[in-house]
Amino acid sequence: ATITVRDALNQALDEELSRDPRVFVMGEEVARYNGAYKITKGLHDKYGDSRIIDTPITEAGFAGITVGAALMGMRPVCEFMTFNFSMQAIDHIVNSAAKARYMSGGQLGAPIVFRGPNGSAAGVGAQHSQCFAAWYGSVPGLKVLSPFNALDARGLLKAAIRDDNPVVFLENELMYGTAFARTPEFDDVDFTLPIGKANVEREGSHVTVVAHSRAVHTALEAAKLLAEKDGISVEVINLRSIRPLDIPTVIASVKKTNRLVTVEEGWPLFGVGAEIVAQIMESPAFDFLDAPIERITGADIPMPYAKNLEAMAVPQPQNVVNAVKRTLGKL
Amino acid sequence: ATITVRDALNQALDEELSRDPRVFVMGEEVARYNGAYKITKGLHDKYGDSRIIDTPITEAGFAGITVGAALMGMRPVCEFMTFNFSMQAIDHIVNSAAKARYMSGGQLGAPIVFRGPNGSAAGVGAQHSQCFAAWYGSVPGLKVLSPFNALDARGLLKAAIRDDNPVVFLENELMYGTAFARTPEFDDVDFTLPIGKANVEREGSHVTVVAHSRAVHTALEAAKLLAEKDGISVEVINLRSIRPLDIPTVIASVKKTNRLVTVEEGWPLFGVGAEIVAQIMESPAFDFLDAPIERITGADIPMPYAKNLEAMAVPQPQNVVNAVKRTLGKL
Amino acid sequence: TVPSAIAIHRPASMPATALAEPSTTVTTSRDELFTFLRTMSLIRRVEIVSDQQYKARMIRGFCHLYSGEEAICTGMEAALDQSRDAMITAYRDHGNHIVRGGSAEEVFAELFGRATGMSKGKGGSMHFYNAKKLFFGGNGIVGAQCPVGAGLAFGAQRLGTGGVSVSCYGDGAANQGQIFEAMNMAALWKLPAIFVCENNQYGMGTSTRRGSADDNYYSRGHYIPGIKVDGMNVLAVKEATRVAREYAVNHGPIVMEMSTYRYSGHSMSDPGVSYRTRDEVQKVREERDPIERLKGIMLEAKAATEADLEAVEKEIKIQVDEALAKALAAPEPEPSQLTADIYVGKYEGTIRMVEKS
Amino acid sequence: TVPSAIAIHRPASMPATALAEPSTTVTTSRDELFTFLRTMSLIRRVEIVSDQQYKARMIRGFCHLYSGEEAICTGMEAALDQSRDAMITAYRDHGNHIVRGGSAEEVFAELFGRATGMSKGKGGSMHFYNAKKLFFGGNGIVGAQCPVGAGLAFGAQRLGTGGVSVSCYGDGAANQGQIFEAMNMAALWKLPAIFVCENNQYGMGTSTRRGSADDNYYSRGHYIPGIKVDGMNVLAVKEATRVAREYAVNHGPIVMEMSTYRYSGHSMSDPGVSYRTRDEVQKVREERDPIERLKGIMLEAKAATEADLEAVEKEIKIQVDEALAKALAAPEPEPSQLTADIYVGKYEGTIRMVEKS
Ligand SMILES: Cc1ncc(C[n+]2csc(CCOP(=O)(O)OP(=O)(O)O)c2C)c(N)n1
Ligand SMILES: Cc1ncc(C[n+]2csc(CCOP(=O)(O)OP(=O)(O)O)c2C)c(N)n1
Ligand SMILES: [Mg+2]
Ligand SMILES: [Mg+2]
Repeated sequence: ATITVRDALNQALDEELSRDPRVFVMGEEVARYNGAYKITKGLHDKYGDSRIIDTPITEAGFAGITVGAALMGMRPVCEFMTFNFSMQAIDHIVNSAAKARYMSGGQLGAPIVFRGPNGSAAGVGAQHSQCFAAWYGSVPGLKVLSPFNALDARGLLKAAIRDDNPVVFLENELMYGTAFARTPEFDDVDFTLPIGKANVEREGSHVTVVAHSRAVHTALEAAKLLAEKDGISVEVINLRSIRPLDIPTVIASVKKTNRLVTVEEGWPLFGVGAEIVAQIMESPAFDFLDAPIERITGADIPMPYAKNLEAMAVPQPQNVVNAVKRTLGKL
Repeated sequence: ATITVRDALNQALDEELSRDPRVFVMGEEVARYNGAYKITKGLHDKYGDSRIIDTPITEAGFAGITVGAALMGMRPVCEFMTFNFSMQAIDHIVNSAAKARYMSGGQLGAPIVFRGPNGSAAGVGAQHSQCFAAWYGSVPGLKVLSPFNALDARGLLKAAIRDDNPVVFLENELMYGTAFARTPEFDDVDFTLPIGKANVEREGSHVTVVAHSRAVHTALEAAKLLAEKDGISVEVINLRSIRPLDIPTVIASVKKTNRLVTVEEGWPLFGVGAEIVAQIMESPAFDFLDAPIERITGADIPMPYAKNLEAMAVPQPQNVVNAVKRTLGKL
Repeated sequence: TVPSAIAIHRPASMPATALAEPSTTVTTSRDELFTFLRTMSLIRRVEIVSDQQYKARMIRGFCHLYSGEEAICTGMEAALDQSRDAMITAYRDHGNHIVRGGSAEEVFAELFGRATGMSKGKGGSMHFYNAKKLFFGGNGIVGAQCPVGAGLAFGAQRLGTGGVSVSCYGDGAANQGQIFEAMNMAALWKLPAIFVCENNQYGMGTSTRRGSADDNYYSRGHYIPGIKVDGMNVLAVKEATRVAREYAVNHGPIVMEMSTYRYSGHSMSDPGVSYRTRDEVQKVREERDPIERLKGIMLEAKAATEADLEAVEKEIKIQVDEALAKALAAPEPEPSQLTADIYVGKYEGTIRMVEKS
Repeated sequence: TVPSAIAIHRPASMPATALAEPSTTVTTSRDELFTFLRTMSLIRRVEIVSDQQYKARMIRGFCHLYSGEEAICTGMEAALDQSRDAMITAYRDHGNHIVRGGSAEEVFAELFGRATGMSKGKGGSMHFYNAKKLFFGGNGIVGAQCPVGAGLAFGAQRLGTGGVSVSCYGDGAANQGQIFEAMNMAALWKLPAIFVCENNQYGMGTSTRRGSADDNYYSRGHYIPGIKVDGMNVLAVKEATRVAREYAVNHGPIVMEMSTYRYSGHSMSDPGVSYRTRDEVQKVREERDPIERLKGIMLEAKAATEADLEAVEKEIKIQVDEALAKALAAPEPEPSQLTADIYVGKYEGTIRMVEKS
């Protein structure tokens, strides 16, 4: 049996809504329209106006409202139609939600899940293709999750909703329709994945590739190519969590493979890969490195619309293949 | 002769206003009040309402207005009372200004300087102490400058205003009142500093310390202590520019010293130091490193108010001293 | 004779004489009427073909069609001065581009991501611009174009061009706080800014009533005046714009609410039938269609015969087919375009690719 | 007898009966009057001492004093139900904290950055909260408290507490777009939200006229009703709040504009005399001071003698001095506090310090 990321998210929301009456979903077109990307499909029919709430196009306003509701004891899920629009509300995420507990000496809590598609999609141009993993990942007080497959989507969203802290939950539109295997544990109504734990998606011995979100797919494709064509065994780590960042898992893998490649779709500078490189250099794994760490990232440009350019702006499996080979001195 | 950073900024604005009639300054309290931090002191008296413009407290609105004005051929200087409030306007900086040229195939240009104090100040708490260097530094289409002393302030602000691209100009409140030597070249009305070039503030041979903004001061203090007490010779690099990042200068220094410490006041994760580490690892300097690069950063917490806690949250010279010694195996 | 403004909002503090009543009669010419017809038909045809091409998978991502709303940009443009009046809109921008002198070929080529597109294929459907003609896009962020538009007016005012800016936004966008911020500053500084709310009744799937506590958009910038206009009548739009422009130049900001309708879904991914009935769409098509309305006026005034109108239609069809063929034949952008036009002049760093090395 | 509302704004669409006229007579008691006097005097005294302590360099960073505005939070609180009505304000929050049961000692200790401060010394002047009493700050970002305040009302509505939220914001903040966004949603969803514009005539150095195209703040959320209140008369504030609360619970959002004045500069770094005259300040002090006004009422109503009033003053002075002494003696936060209360429950990572190792 398989399930798409979309359905996994939908199911997770459904279950958490029915588990906890304080949970509600707020955002643009989440109710009657069933969500711009249909993540909330059927939920309005099931839970009605008081739990699934359409808002006007006012991100700052409704994000602020979810903060207030959370302070009063609710458990909001705040959907941004895409995370690009979260820039209009970023002050509330950072200053109203993330910092509240600290500034109040522990009095205030804002358990909100800010979720929606993040990063590049297909053919939507520069304003609709930005990845916010590193920005939000830098903010203390937040937890930042970046699921890759249906299992992640389900397990992490449920964990996020149950977490008492504000969580930024970065989905990827291009993965919504992808189906993944559904394991038996998957359907447990209390199935959650631990926040802050990376997952080894594929074991390998020659090189470690660490990625998040859709870039995990790119990494897995590359691993397949490398195994088939070159007999190179790649270990692929799916970060799952951007904050906290599970460096111990990366370290363990690097100690084994002695080589590391990071893959992300976001802009290169001050990105996820940079932080991983820096933390590895600070760790015992540094001495195990047999080659410099390679970063594969989105290109340092606003996203172009044209298909041929877009493809050059986003990591392709071949880029990962090249990087892996470089770390092995085979290119 | 000496001049404070504040006066240097004021003078630079004054000269550019009188050089180019398209230049104007817009922001909260910049005119009649002479600026919340008095950077625009006297300018309203001199240039009047049409060039120095007080706005209501509506960052999204007035930042957007400066973008429109720039598109029409003006050269706005958009002051944020502090960069913390730029979060309300960040969508315009990123989506309206930085990406405009690319999305329009080169048709549009938005030459704006977004400036104001950035990063931590003294006793202003979590919402007023955030450093935005890495966030803005990640955005293609922007240039991001981070002056340290009066020379930087003057030379870079004038360069920024003359640049045809949107520039984010990150000042530091705690440096405003500090006086620096005024060299003869300084007063030239066409004196500018090159964007994208770091400056070696102090030459040294044992360890390189690279920093930006007020952290350069911390680094210099540390260098003095190390020289005096331990006979350690530290080369201090003032980045000046966050985007582009002048890695060649850092590389050259590392090739000489074989050791590197980064210092910044912003949050650690996905920060300026992380990117420097990653780029050094990707560079020929990597092989010259005799010890892992050390990062000294702001602590990974919202800024606390209490003085004792605040001091622990921001790099102190002693932290840099410790890091330098660690790279030398002396701690 | 055209319908005058549907409603006018005059803030209490405003001198009664400042804002003229749009006239109920307008003088036009046969030429002008034909120009309107050609422009509106061109826009309609471009959108119909875009729809087909999207379905044929030639167009990627978002694509927002303007069918049903053609009278707005067409009528406004006729009362504006392209040499100094700036225009900005949201992502539903094909029509605005065309009235600012854009060609169907530029539109298609952009939609196909070709080098000859108006934005060299790098913008896509949401990002048309014509800087030389003071058309500034093309903004994918709902509401963001309004402060920018106020800034265009600010620029015009400071440069003393005598021009105004026209900022188009939707009924959904009308709730965005930054629009209020822009209106406040525009009012304080008497910027020559015309804010045009294209009220097509829905913001995606949200009807005006569900998104706006007050859906009288013409009076929502309540301390600045507003005119509610039949946005399906190109002559009414032109006349109202004339009045608004006059007001803006002399007194400052003004709102125009254009009552209109979008025939298509919100974007190509929205069938547009879950939140409204097919009947509702059909009814507007039958009773209010701006092109049919114009044709009726032309026939009634004996400015044209049925044959004339058919001839225009044919002519436009041919024009658009040719444009389509050219766009389809156009090359993709050169790979070097990937890093072109991020900065103007020198960029002092290197632009990193997916692989650094 | 108290002055009724200075002005009332009823949107055209609103049923005339929905919003009661605040009464021109109110019944109060000697006890209540003394409570008002004590609270207001306490706030005033805390601010005077804060001013001194700031100048003595015991307080760091920003410190915004509330002197002159005491009647607002004091009067409002008397018409609210602390057990279910939430309150939120901006950075000028010492007074609001005190009316919500906060002590002078908590205030001083926080201002001094001590462990016994209301936010354990980690918030500072701008960040007072009392979650148990539904006081939610204390927000340093101008305007941001208003959507959050609407959210508090949303929470109250969904939880069915029967409570309202009160969101205080300044005349400067009133131009922030997110306030309009919050009002729109509050109106759409009939949230029990009271938006309170504390119009003290200036946002930093900007007078209302220079910052707001329309400075009738009570009617700026124009489709929701508003009451303009003499914010220098604690009885008028209480009565208006009673009416507003009644309205909010039953019908939805309402605005109260409180006409008031701030005696101090904007913050301690602002002498507050460059954008207004000393005379202006002096005149308000003489003619409108809320504490003197209350004293006058008490004397006139023979609810108190001069001696009674003096006794209160003395009592407050002693109370504040004691609080000050205690706060001064309080310890700084433990270093371990540096990383406490960033997250609740488990944080799955490690919190990095300035030096990693
Ligand atoms: C800030 C922001 N939020 C959300 C969106 C997603 N979005 C795109 S168009 C749209 C509806 C806008 O409706 P309206 O303003 O009425 O314009 P129309 O599409 O009807 O022309 C939404 C919600 C966006 N692009 N930007
Ligand atoms: C978003 C934002 N912009 C700017 C500031 C700086 N600032 C702090 S208070 C203030 C003035 C606010 O005036 P008003 O709302 O009238 O409140 P008052 O201080 O008079 O109580 C400004 C501009 C801020 N804190 N937040
Ligand atoms: Mg619409
Ligand atoms: Mg004020």
